[in-house]
Amino acid sequence: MDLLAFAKGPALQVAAYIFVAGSIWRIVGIVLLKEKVDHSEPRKSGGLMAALKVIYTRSFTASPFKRATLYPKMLAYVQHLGLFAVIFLFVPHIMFFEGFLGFSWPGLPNNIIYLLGVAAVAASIALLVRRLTSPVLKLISNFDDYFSWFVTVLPLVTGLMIPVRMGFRYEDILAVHILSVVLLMLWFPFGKLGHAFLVFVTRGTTGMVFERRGAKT
Amino acid sequence: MTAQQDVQRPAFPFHGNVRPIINEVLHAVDRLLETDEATTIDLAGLPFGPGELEYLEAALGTGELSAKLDALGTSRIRETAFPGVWWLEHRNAHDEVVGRYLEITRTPEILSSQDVDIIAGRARLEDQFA
Amino acid sequence: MKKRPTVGEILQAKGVSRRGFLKYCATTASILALPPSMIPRIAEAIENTRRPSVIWLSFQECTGCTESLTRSASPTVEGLIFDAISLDYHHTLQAAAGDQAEAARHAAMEENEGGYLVLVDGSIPLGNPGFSTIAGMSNVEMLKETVAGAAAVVAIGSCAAFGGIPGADPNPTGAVSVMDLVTDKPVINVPGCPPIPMVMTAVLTHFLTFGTIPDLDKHGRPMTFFGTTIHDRCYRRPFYEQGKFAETFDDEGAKAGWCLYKLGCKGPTTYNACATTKWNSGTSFPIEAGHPCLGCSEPNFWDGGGFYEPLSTGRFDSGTKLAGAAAAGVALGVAAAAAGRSKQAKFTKEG
Amino acid sequence: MTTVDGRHELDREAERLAYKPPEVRHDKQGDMPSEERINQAMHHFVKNFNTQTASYLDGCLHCGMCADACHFHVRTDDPRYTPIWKIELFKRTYKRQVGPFAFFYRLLGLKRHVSIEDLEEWQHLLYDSCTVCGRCSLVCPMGIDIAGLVSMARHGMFKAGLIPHELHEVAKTASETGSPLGITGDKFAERADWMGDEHDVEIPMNKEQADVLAVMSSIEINKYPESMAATAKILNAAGESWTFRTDGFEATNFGMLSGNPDWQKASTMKIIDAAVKIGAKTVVLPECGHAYMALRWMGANMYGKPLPFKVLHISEYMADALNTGKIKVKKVDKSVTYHDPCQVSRRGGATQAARDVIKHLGVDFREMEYGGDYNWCCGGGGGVVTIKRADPLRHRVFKLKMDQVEKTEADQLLSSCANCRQSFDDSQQHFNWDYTMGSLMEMVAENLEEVQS
Repeated sequence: MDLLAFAKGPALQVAAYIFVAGSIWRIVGIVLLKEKVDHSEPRKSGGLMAALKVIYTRSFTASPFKRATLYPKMLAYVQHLGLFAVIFLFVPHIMFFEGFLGFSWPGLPNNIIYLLGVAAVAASIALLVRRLTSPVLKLISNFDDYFSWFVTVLPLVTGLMIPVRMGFRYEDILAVHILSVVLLMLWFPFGKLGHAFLVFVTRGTTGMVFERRGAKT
Repeated sequence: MTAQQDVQRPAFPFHGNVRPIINEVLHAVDRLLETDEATTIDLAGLPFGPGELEYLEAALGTGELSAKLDALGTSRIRETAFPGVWWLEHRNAHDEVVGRYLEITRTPEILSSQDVDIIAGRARLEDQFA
Repeated sequence: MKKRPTVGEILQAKGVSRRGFLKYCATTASILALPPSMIPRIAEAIENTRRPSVIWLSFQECTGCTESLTRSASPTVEGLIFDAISLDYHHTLQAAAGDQAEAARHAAMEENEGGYLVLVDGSIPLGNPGFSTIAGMSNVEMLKETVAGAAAVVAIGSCAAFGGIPGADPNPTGAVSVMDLVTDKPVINVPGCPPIPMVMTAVLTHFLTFGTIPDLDKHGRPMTFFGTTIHDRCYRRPFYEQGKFAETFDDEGAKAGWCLYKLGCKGPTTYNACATTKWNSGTSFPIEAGHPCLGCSEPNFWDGGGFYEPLSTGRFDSGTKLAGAAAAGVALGVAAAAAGRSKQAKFTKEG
Repeated sequence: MTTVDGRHELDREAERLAYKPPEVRHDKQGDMPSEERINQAMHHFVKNFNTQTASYLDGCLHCGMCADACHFHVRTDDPRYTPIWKIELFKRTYKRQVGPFAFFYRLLGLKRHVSIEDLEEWQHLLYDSCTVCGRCSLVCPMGIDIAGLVSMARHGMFKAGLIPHELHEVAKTASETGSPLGITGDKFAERADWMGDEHDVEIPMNKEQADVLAVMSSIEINKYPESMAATAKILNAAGESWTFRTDGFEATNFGMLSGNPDWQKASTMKIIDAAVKIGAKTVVLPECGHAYMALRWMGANMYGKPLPFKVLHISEYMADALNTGKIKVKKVDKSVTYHDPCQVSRRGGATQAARDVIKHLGVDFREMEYGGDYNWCCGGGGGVVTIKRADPLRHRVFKLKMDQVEKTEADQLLSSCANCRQSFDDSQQHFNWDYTMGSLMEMVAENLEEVQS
């Protein structure tokens, strides 16, 4: 079996199992801890709407913090939107998803995807530089932060190398790209990348708790 | 619109493979003017969509000079409407195209008489009138 | 060894002018995909290289490769046989038959000991020698015997190069490729189902022009023809970049000649010269005819996934096993939460 | 710069990046061995891990943006004051003990066990440099309520006997005497009596039946006793059937601030019991921020069921009374700015109440830049004002508040929290500042008008 067949077959398959099992493991492990019951008289109804509200509103920065967080926020937007476009709007990726979802959606022209991918890599590098230089980030960062960065940027870089090639063979680069995604999927549920699904839980929880109080969310 | 119709009514650039060749020709012409260096572009190694090669040939047009060579099949050598840009087409004995080139030069090398042939020709000429 | 004439001598003998010779060299350069600046080197080589003897062995094959070879326009197969090489043994093309044919093979081997080329099409069965024999000799024996005195071996077609259809799962005859058996001689793979005629003749031309083995890629294929992917040289590539794809074989995109990636085109992972050399004397190639590339010149292309399955499709069984993984995740999550809660209970009791 | 503003601290030596906090004293209570302290800390960290805290502790991205919201970090640039870093030990314990992958963290030793040195260092971070103001909770892109986590992390610190001495003493006094300042029921009644005489207002005490139970903060009783009179004037003017109770007068909750849930519950239960005893329909909380958090939002959870009465902060009560016409106030010809107590506004949800009251006062109201929910904390909340060793840091941080107030150029600075008022007064003295913190309630009480019936 060549590398590409290994990457597309068993590697991806095992990664998918671990990705699914790990993600559910993490969510269930959190959700089934004891529940905090709040007997206080609510000022406003919290509930699901409050959760949804904050899930949406926290995507934007409150005005008092805009100036201080502008730089990292901008980078994070570029990184996240870039990643979103690259992962979900690149046609070969859509075909990949269609392979097991059974449906597809329109994608963006590859040229635009390459551009967004490069932007996402650039933003990621800028964020890493910030993490390596800011005293706050230097202090609070741990292995997870750096490794998660690595496994996120690796598929971006290997993916962008496919059209550029740089002397490598297409199927080899493609195999390395898929293997880098495999690495990402293996790490995803266990490290901080889990924020991709935890964000709904944390924002939602805060929304429900604070909206109930009528407090600022 | 079908691909077939495309061929009949080529809209430039329909697959985008012609433009880069024109650029290369332009650079080659500059080189010819500046350093007298000739360039040969082998069209066999370049990707063409349906009708693109025909379009390129038509677009370059026919200039003042054209020649026909009979050696191992026919070859046609003609200057395009753009002086210095030559279109060469080699065919084999079955009249199948075996090579297409754009030569950017003052005179394609193949038009010149070759020493070996000149010497042989001279000998034949002498023999004939001996 | 009998001294064979050089190609230059043959052309001269036929009264071809120097100008014709230059044309011949130019087209040769074109065939070999060498830059026109290489023409003088080619001219020099052609004037000095002698016509080699070629033995063509056919094993588990369909003769498609030979059929393809006979469509070569430059050089034509006749031109090749009469001018450039001495084809001393080929089941389909030779006039001799039976013992005569085998005698010709032996004669060629003896006369050109150490200098002849062996061309092979078809894969070699290792399961039972009786699966494929010639003149009562098993394929593997004949290959070994013939290759022993050869200068190099050219595996023509995907069967000879990689096992091909006979070697596809479940491989009932135990078919293997030439490379699998010949390890002490240079093996040039010219895969394809069939290979492009011009590529086959070009590989021979290279050998007889330079007398050397061309640069090969990791699958033993000449880099000149198998150095770039179909995708890289495809005239529909701009559509790929623009995100214009045919979704079905009869939609507007297909009619407009858009990229066939979504229909399963294997162009990006297929190394071959189809996109530029094309077929039928440069008329067209599968993608130009509206069909995705199948990747026929790649190893294991029969077992490498569906022809119409997009390249980026992952190859894993979905559904039940994934649901199993999800269930395992739930179980682990429940266990983790239970462990956490019991720890809390214990700590609460301990105060 | 040519002029030096004498009111402000001169910071020539302490460059922001090079700022080193003064040598920190590590306080210890009791004589437990270190092992036992670690064990206690861990146990009481672990008790707090529920679905909500777990998702918060699991969700942090280490983006560091909370640092930009924290007054302690903004003023010092000391990375250790990054809010999420303050709960690092709490987080580490979660990952090691209870998180979904705790097994692996322990097995592979990925998260170090908390050490006694860690705990000592974090005493400074969890107490001296966090007012639980919750500003960081609003900047967090993951929506993590960091302030809430700090409160919970304090539980472990308390049980380990590793909290600042002063705070421990105050909390202990509160648990022993019912008041952090040692004010007994009798002393309270005596003070109420005196204030009643002084301000010529009837102050009902220990009525057996009343609709409204009013409670006070010890800081007010001790330092701002006029508040008692003001409370009485307002409740009288509104025609309430109300009373103070000597068995439930203390609104502050140092059990909560110090991190002792048992003491927190005891303090809360006194008010609840008194209110239940007299059949109160409403408990009116004084001008105190954390009292609001303790009773309004945490009270029912201490009680274990919904409270049988409503809980209102005095600003909420006044807003309600003014809006419904139960009381009326004269217009006040002044420009006023308002400092929001974090626990009432940002974290309590009663931001609008004070503004309603101010509107009725008809003053020229000047909202601070990013006032209301994004207000800078006074720097003294969360028990910080009691910690003497934290004074230099607190003063340093107060500079933000001063700038915020001064920008409004208002005549009068008001708030509705005695704890804020106390830390404003202290900082005013320290900086020789112009602004004196006033009480919103007192302003209302001073300008009450007869209601035409």
